[in-house]
Amino acid sequence: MSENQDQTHAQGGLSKVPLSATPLKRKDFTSDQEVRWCPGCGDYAILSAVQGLLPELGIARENTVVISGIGCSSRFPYYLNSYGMHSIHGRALTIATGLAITRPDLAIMVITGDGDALSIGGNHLIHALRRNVNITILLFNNRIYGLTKGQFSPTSEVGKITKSSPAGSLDTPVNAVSLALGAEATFVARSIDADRAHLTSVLRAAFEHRGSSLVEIYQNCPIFNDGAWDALTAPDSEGVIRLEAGQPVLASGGRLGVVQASDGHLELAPVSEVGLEKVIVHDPTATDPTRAFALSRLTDSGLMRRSPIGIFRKVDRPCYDDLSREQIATAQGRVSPDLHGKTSQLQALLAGDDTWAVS
Amino acid sequence: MSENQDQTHAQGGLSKVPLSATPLKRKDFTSDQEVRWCPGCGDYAILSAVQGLLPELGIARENTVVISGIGCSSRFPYYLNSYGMHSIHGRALTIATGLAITRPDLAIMVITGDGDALSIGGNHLIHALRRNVNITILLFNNRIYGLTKGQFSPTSEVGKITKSSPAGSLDTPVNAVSLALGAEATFVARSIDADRAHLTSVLRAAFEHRGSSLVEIYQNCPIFNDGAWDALTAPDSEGVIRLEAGQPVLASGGRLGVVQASDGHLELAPVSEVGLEKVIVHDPTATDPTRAFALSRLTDSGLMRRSPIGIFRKVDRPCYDDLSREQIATAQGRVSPDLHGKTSQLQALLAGDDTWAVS
Amino acid sequence: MAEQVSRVVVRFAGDSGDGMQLTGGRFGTEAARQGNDIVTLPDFPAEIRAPQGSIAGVSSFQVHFADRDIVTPGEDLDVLVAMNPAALKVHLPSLRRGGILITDSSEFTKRNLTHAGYQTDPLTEGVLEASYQLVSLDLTSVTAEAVAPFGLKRKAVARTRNMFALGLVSWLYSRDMAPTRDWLQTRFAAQPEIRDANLAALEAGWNYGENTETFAVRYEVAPTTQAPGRYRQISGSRATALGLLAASVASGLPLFLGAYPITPASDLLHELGKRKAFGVQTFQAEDEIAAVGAALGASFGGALGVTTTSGPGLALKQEMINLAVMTELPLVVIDVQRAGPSTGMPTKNEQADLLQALWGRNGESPIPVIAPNSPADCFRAAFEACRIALTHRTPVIMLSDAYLANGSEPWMIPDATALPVIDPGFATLPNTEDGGFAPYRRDPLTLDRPWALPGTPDLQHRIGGLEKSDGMGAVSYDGNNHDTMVRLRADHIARIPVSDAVWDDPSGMAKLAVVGWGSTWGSITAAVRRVRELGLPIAQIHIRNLNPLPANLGALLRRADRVIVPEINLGQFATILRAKYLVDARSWSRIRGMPLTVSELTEYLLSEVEEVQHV
Amino acid sequence: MAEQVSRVVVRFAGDSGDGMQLTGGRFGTEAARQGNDIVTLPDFPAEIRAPQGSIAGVSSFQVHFADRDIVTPGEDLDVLVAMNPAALKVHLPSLRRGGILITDSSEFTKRNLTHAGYQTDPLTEGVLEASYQLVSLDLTSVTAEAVAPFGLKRKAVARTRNMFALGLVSWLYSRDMAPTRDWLQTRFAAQPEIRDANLAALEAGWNYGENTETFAVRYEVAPTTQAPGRYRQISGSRATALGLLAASVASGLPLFLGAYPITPASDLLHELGKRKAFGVQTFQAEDEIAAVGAALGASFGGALGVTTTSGPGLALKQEMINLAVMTELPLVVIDVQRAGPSTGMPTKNEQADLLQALWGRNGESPIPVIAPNSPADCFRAAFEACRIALTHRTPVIMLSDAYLANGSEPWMIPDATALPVIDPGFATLPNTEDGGFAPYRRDPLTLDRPWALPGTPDLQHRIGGLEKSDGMGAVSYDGNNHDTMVRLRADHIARIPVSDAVWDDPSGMAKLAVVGWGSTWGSITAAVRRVRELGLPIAQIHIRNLNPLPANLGALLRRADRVIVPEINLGQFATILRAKYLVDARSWSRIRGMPLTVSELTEYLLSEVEEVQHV
Ligand SMILES: Cc1ncc(C[n+]2csc(CCOP(=O)(O)OP(=O)(O)O)c2C)c(N)n1
Ligand SMILES: Cc1ncc(C[n+]2csc(CCOP(=O)(O)OP(=O)(O)O)c2C)c(N)n1
Ligand code: SF4
Ligand code: SF4
Ligand SMILES: [Mg+2]
Ligand SMILES: [Mg+2]
Repeated sequence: MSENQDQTHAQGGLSKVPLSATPLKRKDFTSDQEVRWCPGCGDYAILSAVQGLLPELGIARENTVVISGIGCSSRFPYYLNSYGMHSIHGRALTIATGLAITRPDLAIMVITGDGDALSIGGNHLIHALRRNVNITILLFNNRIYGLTKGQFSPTSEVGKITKSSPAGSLDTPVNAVSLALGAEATFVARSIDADRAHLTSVLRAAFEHRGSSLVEIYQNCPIFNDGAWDALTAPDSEGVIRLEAGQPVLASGGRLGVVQASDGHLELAPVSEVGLEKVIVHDPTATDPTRAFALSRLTDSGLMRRSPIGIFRKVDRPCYDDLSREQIATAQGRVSPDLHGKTSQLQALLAGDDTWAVS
Repeated sequence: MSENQDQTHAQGGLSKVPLSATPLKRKDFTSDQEVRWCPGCGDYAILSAVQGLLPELGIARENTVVISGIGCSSRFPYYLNSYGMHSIHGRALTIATGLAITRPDLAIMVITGDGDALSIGGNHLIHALRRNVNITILLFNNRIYGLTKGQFSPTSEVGKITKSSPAGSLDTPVNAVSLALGAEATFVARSIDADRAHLTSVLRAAFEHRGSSLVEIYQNCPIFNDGAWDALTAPDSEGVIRLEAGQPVLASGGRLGVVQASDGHLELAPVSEVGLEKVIVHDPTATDPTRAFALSRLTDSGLMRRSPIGIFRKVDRPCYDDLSREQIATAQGRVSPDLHGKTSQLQALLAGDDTWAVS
Repeated sequence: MAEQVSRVVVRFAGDSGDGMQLTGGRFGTEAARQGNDIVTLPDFPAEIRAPQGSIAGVSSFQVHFADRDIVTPGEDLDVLVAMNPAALKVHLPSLRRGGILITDSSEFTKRNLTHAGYQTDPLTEGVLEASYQLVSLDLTSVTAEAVAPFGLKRKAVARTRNMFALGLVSWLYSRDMAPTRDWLQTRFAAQPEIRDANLAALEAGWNYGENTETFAVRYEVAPTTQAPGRYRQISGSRATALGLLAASVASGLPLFLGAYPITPASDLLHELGKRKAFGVQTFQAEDEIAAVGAALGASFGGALGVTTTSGPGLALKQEMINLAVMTELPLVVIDVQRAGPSTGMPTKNEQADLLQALWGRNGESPIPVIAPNSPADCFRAAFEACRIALTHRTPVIMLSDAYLANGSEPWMIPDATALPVIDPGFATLPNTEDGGFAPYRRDPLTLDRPWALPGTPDLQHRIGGLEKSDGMGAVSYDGNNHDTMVRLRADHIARIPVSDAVWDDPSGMAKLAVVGWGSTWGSITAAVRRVRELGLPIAQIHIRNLNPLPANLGALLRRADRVIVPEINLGQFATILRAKYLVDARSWSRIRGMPLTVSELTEYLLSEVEEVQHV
Repeated sequence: MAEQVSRVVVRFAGDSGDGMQLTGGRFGTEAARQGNDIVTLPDFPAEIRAPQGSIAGVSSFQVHFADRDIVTPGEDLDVLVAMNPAALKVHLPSLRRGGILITDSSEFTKRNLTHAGYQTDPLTEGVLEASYQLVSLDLTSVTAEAVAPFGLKRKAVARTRNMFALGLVSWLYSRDMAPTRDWLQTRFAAQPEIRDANLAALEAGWNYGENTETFAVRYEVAPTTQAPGRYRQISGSRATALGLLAASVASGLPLFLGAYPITPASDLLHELGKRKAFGVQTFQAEDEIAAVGAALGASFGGALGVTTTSGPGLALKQEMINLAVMTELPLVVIDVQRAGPSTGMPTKNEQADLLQALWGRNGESPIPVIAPNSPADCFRAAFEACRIALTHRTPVIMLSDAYLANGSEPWMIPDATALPVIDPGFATLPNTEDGGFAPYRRDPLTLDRPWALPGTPDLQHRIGGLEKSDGMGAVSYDGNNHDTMVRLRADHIARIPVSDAVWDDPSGMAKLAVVGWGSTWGSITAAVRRVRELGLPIAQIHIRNLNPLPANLGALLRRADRVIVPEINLGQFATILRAKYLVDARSWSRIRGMPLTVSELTEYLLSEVEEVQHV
């Protein structure tokens, strides 16, 4: 990687997106479609956070694109006044990848669900992450299939009783953050639908990251999985563990701290017992993903009585689409990138290097 | 999970497979098909290791099944005298899953390649691992697409020049072990085609594990990617790092040892400098996968000048197929499992609970 | 005292939360229990729970019941129950002039009216009365009063409004309430207040009819004359699940279902998930490919491997189905069709996957295809699909659809002991001269191949997706062998015996034949009846086996001067008939996400019959 | 001095490592350069490099060259070069009686003979001489001697044997060696010893012919009379890649290829991967679905989105192609067909994906389909596929096949400046009264929808897989709207203008018409010529646009008394013709993984022509 290239990559996720000529407001991003989620659905809060954030990013509205798969969450594009595609189940990332490679001037968001991204779309997710395509991925995790009316999902706890698992589901749940880290992701974060401020800040960081940013959002589905995240806020839970760069990682209002066991895994311990200096300090920019992975294991996927939120990992790595365009630029050298001007080059190629004349 | 169930799961991977009445020999597992790999292909050594190991396992030949996808490696079933299916690209694990759920009496092996398992079949791999279906997976990693004559694969290094990447590939390679650990795998190991003894011992452990066992095998493709693993044995490399339970993790003939950095990630250091007591001792049975993950990051996927081999992780967790059969057993209670005896039950079900008579 | 009527169509419509599916379902069951023939048609809101009171959130359930054999859910409504303005807006056009319209006036609030797109309150405009018998009551208050003793919360009270409506309509048609009362007792046994409130609401509705002078007349629909036996009401989803289960029992093979949820097929996964006592293992896979792969794996091991899906899922499964074609393993694929292309209208009906089922795979890939013609017929079709798959070692596609899956009708309960036995006839012994096993040495008559299960000593063999040598099944790249195998596979499927098609023409004089397949059987049959009632001759042919087709079909088609093929697609079956028999089969299609309209079809058939009979 | 012959078929056959593809390819180029018309046919071993000297490892390359226009790679060989026993075993049956057989006797070792299944050495039995002109020489020694000065290793020496063979055959047909020498100079410029050794081996082969008295006669094949212009030799894969590239230039849109490797389509990915200077971005995806998804995403953004695959991959892509149908976005899908079903025979040829291309998706999903008829014609077909996709906003499937992809022929190089401009006509302004954008407000004539790119101010809109309202494109579950849209989509594709079909019958008296599509054009044309040479009248119709079909096709078919449709499948196009035109199109099919055999087809056509002309 040349110095010069590194500089390019170091630019933020939106650095090639044109800015809006005039300041935009929330309502500029509100489409004329009636929002059709169930009353109380966590999706409303997420939509609202995005509609609030986008004008702040300063980018041109017409250069914002949302691609979604299929699921309740995937109806999102209809409600955002931008370009959008409500595609097919599990495949939004493939479409977004082609778009990102060819269009550096767009801010591309993918909206997906726990079923869409982790079940049918799991492969596209891990490949997008390892390629580090410049896309911001919002994974609405409600631990259920909402749109198809309540089957267990890859994030449902073992033993979950649903229409499709009347005797309890048997599948160990996927931890989206662990999976993403195992798939070489450069930006992995988690937030919660109800925490508007946190969600907005994480999303802002995700947009600013150049490469694939995965944001898992704990989302409540009051109809088919109400209270799936309630244990996190139950009084006797260890609850949400906030990850903030440069800060000690604490839980239960600072009573508990995250400490490292001798084999590198992390545990919660009373700060009063272990001392604050033993509590690890969060650094999402560490090159090696081990610590971020260790943090991801603090989530007790079954009970969901504790889970870290915030940015687990944020490291710089060239992104696929930039590299692809650089290969083109290199190959083109000083040749005009205007295709219409390419006729003579095409003529040479049509001929190849072994021709003969018939007269 | 009841005590009783836990006992069942604690049994080994082959515990429900009938034993062979007479001792079997290597040649009993040799089919009449001519082996059609290229001369010098690493696949020969792996086939030979398996043919050597199977008789030692003592199980009945007819209860051995090999399912493969598509790729050079996936021709494997033709050469093993057992039941087998050479299926379609990337999907062998799905077929094996259905077979494992319905047939506890079979020893099921899946043969797959780096393209088959990690590219098109990546989603099935992560889901099989998290479900922990009782299958032994042999992933032949030659860092190339062999059968289609040499395109880069998900394990190829960045910048790899192949037919499909004449200017160098751009995709960050997948680390199969990291990915598997991120996907909640219970057994993850790695070995090398050329090291027959190591390969055999790892495969034996994989068969004995109840649940999904993933064994990544570094395999040389002399035709399209010759010497892909040579850096590992180059004199100036840190080389292969052997993982042995209960042993310190050393490299370079004991000169280097693996030590834990303050943030939990692992590094190599001269033993003479840090002292042997600082070198970590390997424990594949740790419940938390963080340490195993940290070990997986020692592989420098690009250069491939160092990489751990051996069993990274081996933990007990109920396997999907056992649980599924237990649900059936529970539901059947004392009812005869003989389906032909189910006619009266069927009659009751056909009627349902709201019938009327017309006379 | 009550006026006798022959057939009635009632539709209950309201917000998703109003319990219309339950109410309608129960009303249908009541009718069936009292000996009427019934056909029902639920209509769910698309996908997600839309805002309360919105057009998108309207849910309805229609019941057609009669004193004689009926085949469709009916079209023109005799009674419409509209629980809110949105329901009225959507469904009023279906109510026949003079029909009864029951509404809950308390729901006609400013907010709800706006939601439904009404500028003014239609109840107060006086125009509805001109065309319909309007019965507008404050259901909320009357119900609240009735259930007051049970101390329910406001929301719970509102949820009993549907029972008031059920009681009222039941009174109107002189239904026997005892079974419904029993049913409520059982259903809410665990929640006594809810149970009692519902009983009280039901009673109040009945009494309202009895005591007020709202209705000028009360009606009675006499029982139909049905074959003697024990009956139940059954939906297509349930019938399909039972058919699969019956095949599992009849074959002695455990049922394995690999599925990925998709509307309207998910109910099959839900239904079979409850059948663990029968040894049924259901596997909710990570996607459609894994679902069919697992089913094929289970088949390879000797289970009855089944996968269920809808159109987009079928597209994803085709590569694996093709592996089943090549390996000649049993596999049952159930496609509950919905409106396409792409995601289309996922909750709506269509029958446009026929060509996909037949030809949507690479290479020459012949597969038997079966389509049931009514909800209850799904039982027989599913059983037959399993039988063909298991005995002939082939994937089989059953084409159900959203209407069949959700619709229901009375069904004479079959005798489980009389089910035909399905013999998978596993190979247990070597079949070559040298004691080996040739997995493609076929039965000379049926061309079925032997099927040996893993675990069978000495029959080890390998199969796969590469072309194989005739007989031995070894990988073969020989051109002549390939030509042979392509033709053998085609011939193998073509030889599967299917029942002859029937030329149904009571008059013996018909020159026009109408040919259908699948769920349009109901609409076509109803239209044909109407044509005949008008004294015109018309022949009907209905096809259940779409591949192979009945051997006599060509001859039947050539007997007609004109062949009409009504379909809910752009003429897919017509295409097949034309190609195969070179008859000018004319497509008539309406692709509206719902059953063909009988009146429209009747009109068309009438004009066509007149043309061919008189010219 | 040399004997003039009109046309010659030469086949070079040997082990995979023997460089037969290179040798044959070069010999073909030589012939083309000297003004012969040529058609070539490579045949690779199946999949993996089989053991050296084995039957499975045999690789061959056939060159048909002539002093007149030819259309097939030929069948009966005039010359067979068999570098080892396995090559002899496989290919001898194709050599015509009296043909020249050149072998390397040093390769006829015990081990190699056993590998090839020979009990004894056929070279020493004296039977070959009876039927053929056997030229058996110790190629290894003679070559070794020739290249001795350059100090190559044993293995490298053996690799120059092919040049000796090339030199010898070139002498036999009086070829001009200068271009080949130049070509070797360039090719091995970086490795002087290899270059010189190859030149020496080539020279030695030539001299061997010149100096020994091995051959009684030497031949000459005169140049054909071709249209004046500059020519090159081109394979179907390369022509396809160039066609796509030309469309990119002609439209001003950057080319994006999403692909997953699969034989025999991978070469398109390889070819386009080299075209970065043209702004071509190639994306090797994780699977076929991701490949087509990315292509559709690129299209959405205004690139020329292309995906390339073969049969099994097409099956996987169908769900995404259907999304392109619904969203009405341009997408070019190239299916290089191979022998199926399932994995089938991946390196062999077939044309059995036609029905899959037309109908392999859920719902009513119309798509234009185009098939090239010769390797060079792939250029035009690919260009046309792009033009239709971009201007009509629709996915288009081009059906190439293994024979077209790998085969090659001379091609008159088109003038790049004369390529028709493709105008994507992007929408840039609002199109509704209130300044909004209605993405489905169609051109009233063509029914094409407007296409607005992300980044265009004020035209923000959302599209997707759900059914959409006519015009506005909002999600719609309205039944009547759906019916309208299904018909509009069908009509839209049906209206795409395609050239009329041509009734090619020089006699003006033909009663029999033979109809073909795709790569069988060569075999059919050759057979038709033979029939005509025998003085019998026969009409030929070749179809490049398989959907929509040419408007005049029905009329042409009805002009014939008999219609024959030769195909490498079980009659897929015949099925379409029968269904659409109700003509008794008769299928004639040979499914052997290779082009139809001209002699066999000729014989069949002769008997048919005699029947219809004389009865
Ligand atoms: C190919 C295909 N398979 C299945 C479906 C049915 N389907 C639609 S959404 C969905 C899952 C939705 O769950 P999730 O992604 O968690 O989204 P949510 O509705 O919970 O937001 C499924 C299975 C489909 N539309 N397409
Ligand atoms: C659906 C489908 N897509 C693509 C292919 C072509 N294909 C066959 S094997 C293969 C990749 C082989 O690579 P790998 O899995 O690494 O196996 P190897 O040959 O290296 O052992 C591909 C792309 C196919 N057969 N089927
Ligand atoms: S079903 Fe659940 S996730 Fe879907 S819209 Fe309703 S509340 Fe939200
Ligand atoms: S191509 Fe490579 S992997 Fe395939 S058989 Fe040959 S050497 Fe082995
Ligand atoms: Mg969800
Ligand atoms: Mg590989």
